[in-house]
Amino acid sequence: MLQEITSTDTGCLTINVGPQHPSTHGVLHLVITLSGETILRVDPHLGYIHRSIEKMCESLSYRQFIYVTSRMDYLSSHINNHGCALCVEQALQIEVPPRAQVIRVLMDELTRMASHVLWWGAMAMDVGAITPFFHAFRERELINEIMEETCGARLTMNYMVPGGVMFDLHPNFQKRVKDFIPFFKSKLDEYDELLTHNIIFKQRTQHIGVLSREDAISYGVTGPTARASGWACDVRKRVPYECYDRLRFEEVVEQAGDCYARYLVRMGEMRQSLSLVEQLIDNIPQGDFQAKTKAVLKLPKGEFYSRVETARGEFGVYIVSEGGTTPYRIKFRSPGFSNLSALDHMARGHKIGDLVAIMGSLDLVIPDIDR
Amino acid sequence: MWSIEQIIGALNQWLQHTLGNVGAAIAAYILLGIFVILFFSVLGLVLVYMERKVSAWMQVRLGPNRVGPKGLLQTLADTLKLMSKEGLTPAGADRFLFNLAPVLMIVVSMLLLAPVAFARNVQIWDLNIGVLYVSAISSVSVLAVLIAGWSSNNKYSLLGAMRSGAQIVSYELSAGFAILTVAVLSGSLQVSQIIESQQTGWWIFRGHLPVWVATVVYLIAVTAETNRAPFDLAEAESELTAGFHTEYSGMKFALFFLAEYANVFIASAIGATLFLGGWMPLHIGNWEAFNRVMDWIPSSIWFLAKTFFLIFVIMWFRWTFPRLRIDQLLELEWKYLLPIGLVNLILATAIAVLGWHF
Amino acid sequence: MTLRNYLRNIFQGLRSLWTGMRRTGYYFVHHKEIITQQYPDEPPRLAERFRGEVVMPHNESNEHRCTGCTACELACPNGTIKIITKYEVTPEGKKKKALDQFIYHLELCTLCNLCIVACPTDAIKMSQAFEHSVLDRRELIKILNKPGSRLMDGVE
Amino acid sequence: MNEPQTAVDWEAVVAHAPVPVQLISGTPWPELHVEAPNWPDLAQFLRTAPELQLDYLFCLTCVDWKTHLTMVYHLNHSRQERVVVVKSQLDRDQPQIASVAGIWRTAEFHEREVFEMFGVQFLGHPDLRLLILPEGWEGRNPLRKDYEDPVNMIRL
Repeated sequence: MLQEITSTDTGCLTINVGPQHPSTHGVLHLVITLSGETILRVDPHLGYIHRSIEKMCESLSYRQFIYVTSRMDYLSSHINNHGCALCVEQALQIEVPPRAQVIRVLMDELTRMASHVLWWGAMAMDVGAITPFFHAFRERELINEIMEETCGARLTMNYMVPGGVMFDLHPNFQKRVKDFIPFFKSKLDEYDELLTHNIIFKQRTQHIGVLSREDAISYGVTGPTARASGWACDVRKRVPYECYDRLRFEEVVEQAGDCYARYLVRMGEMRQSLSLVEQLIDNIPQGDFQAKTKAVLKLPKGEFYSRVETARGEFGVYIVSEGGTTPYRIKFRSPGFSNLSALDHMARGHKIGDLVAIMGSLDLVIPDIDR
Repeated sequence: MWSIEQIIGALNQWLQHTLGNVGAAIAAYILLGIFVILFFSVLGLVLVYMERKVSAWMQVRLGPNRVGPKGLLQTLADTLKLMSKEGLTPAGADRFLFNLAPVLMIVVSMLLLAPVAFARNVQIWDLNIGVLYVSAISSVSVLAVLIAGWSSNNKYSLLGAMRSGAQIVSYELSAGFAILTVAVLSGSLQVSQIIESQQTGWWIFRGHLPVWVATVVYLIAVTAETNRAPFDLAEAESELTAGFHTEYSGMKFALFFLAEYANVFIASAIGATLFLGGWMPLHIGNWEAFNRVMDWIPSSIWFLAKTFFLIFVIMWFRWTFPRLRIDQLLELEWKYLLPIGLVNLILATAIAVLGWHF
Repeated sequence: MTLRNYLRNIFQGLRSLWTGMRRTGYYFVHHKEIITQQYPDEPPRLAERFRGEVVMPHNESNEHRCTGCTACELACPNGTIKIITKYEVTPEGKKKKALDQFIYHLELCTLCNLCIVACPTDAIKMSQAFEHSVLDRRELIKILNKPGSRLMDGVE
Repeated sequence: MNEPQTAVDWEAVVAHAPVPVQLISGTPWPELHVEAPNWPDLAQFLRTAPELQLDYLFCLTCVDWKTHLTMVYHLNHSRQERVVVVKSQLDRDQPQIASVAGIWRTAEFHEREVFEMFGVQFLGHPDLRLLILPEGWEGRNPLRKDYEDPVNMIRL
């Protein structure tokens, strides 16, 4: 017999989007309440890949805990590691050699580009265009190969160590990056042809999921998502770390706050990252790639907080130290978690198709949310 | 030079000779049935392979290249895989309707094959309201989609089916107007006569602006009617996982899959018939030598070439564009395609009445 | 919405769609742009620093450089390495700690490279082998020092 | 972001605060210690006081000190760098504090996380349910120091 399809007295339909769903990019579980196709409420259920990294870190030494953070936001794992290394360096007052600083920034920006390129493909796939996804992977593969050559890994690099980086740059690095820059520039123009100016894409993203500046701040939304709402919140500009204060780059800010604005901000950031890499690639100072540090790191008693700008927003590392070799408590302020919290606010009143576009434009990475 | 027309004629004669009139008619129907089933199978294999290659090349990939030479047997392998898979029926599904839907879908596609003219004088049923018949029968497929979505007892399926209902019913109109444009110009609804009217030149060359517009409108409308991207809202992979056929597996899924490609083929075939002259070869004015060469190419090749060109265009749409949203889809229909189609029809009527076409 | 705007919208929309179609059409006919690597046929291009698994190089006379100091075991964040030491008697008659078994759990390893960095004698390194799939998990527990191998002379 | 950064006189802020607050300087960022019942008033003050307007709560967490819990709030201004850390001690057996989800909406999710990880009850929270942990987890708080994971592959 045909069972009655679940409906409440209000005529609302409750649907599980996820944990396995093509557009949640991982195991995110959203319980959405619909009236027809219109979304009344989005209720995220998290924790499907919660590994309690914060608890794990409490039993790892200050050299060891960095690698775990690659497993949070795996698309900007390098920047996560950077944040952790910065926090330890700040606590121990280690001076990072200039060469290491430049290498770190170069790697950060390459990571940001790789992350945004993948986001571009995934966003296109969310709104139904499949071809851009493959084109995006073509460019991402080149960045990954550059990473692999120097860091030895493609995704979870673990290249940062307190005091610098693990190895020196590979001799081929400069040449390969220089080859990559003009190639990527031409491909960015192709991206514009395929999506940016496409009328269907514009229709799907303009005026969708509008987040005002005040709401963005209140929800603690950071990164490109907040900059699309007109909030200049780039940590690289606010509290420059490493050598960002000596570099010229624009903070891409849009005012509309919709999905298309978020799209434009990320496209702009790819170009900015490219210009940062261009500025640095010929100006890598000679010298050490790592400061001299003790074999066993002991942080002084106290609390330390460092902030970096990942591809998704502000990533904070909060270490509470009791003076031992392991952190007493560690808290990762992951950008995805706060960004996700605004999803309900943004998606209400839109259609299911819009929810997918909004999630795509938020650039959610689920391990980053769950930690 | 033998043609399909002659082969069929010879076959018919031989049948009548051996079986008598009644027997020949029965045998002809049986052969026809076998032909349609075979044709569908081959069509599925060819079109799936084509789609995979087209998408692969557009996506800087190689596409299937492992099974058989150049991967030609890939779709055959896939079919075998689908056949050997278990056909699940979800708990709480309406078993009868659930099993009926894919069959209905494929039957509708098969019915649509009737008025398609494959070559000179090769047509299963040349009824005098051919294009109207296509227009009418093709809307029955929405019933299959609705049944599939409803009987699956799955909310995603239901949403997909509801979307599909709104979509197919609306786009039916625009496709109808586009078809009417040509019907007005050629003065007939019969497929063979429409083709005959393009003896001196295909409508896309002779009909100026109205036919160009009608061609574009027709292509958009049939893309929507066959549930293909960018109008694949009923399936909407990134939103509804697989929409109305989420719960189908094995051969039942294969039938939906096959029906989609069959519908694309038929829509393109009708499009080729209406705008590109069906099996009619390309003739240019008084270039006798050129026209002779064109005539030498068999009419079935002409028909298939035009049809596959249109299929390619529809695939090209799919692998380039993002998907529309349901309200935008309806907006496109009611705010753009329908008014344009109407104005276009009036224009075409004026041209037909005044005899301004070439 | 004036008729002019209406028509302009249509025209601009169609043009933007055509731009995209031209791009995919370009790739459709330019097969030299295809980037597929056919993996088992084409061997993958791996960087020399690629981290596949931890190995312990031995020289021709079956000697390794591991003194069994357990620096790697301590550096490992997730207990991948287990070192079992034994006491050997040197020719001078002294008892000396030496490596008995270097047990490496590939199934736990995250390939973070911290053990390699920690090793004072460069006894272990990363290999580029990446095809690790086996049918039984136990096969991933490896003993890195070869049977009968001993410490290279001159390594302290 | 180009407007000049203005320094905040935290001594004066503490003097003006509507509730008793203890200021601790010398740490990287100034810290305000407040009694849990006074927190909502202070939060409102920090958010609305014209010279502060700390509208950006960028980190909210809790630390288990075995004898008590400490709530830690990191606040900042959206344009100026005015970071202040607010801390409040909670009783470990009956941890209770007012929710600030009405002032900073990001607190809604962060408080839910702290609720399940540390068992802190947030009074006046709009929707205090489990967020990360599976349903029926009640009672055990994973990030407290006395929590032992029954499934632990690697013992260090």
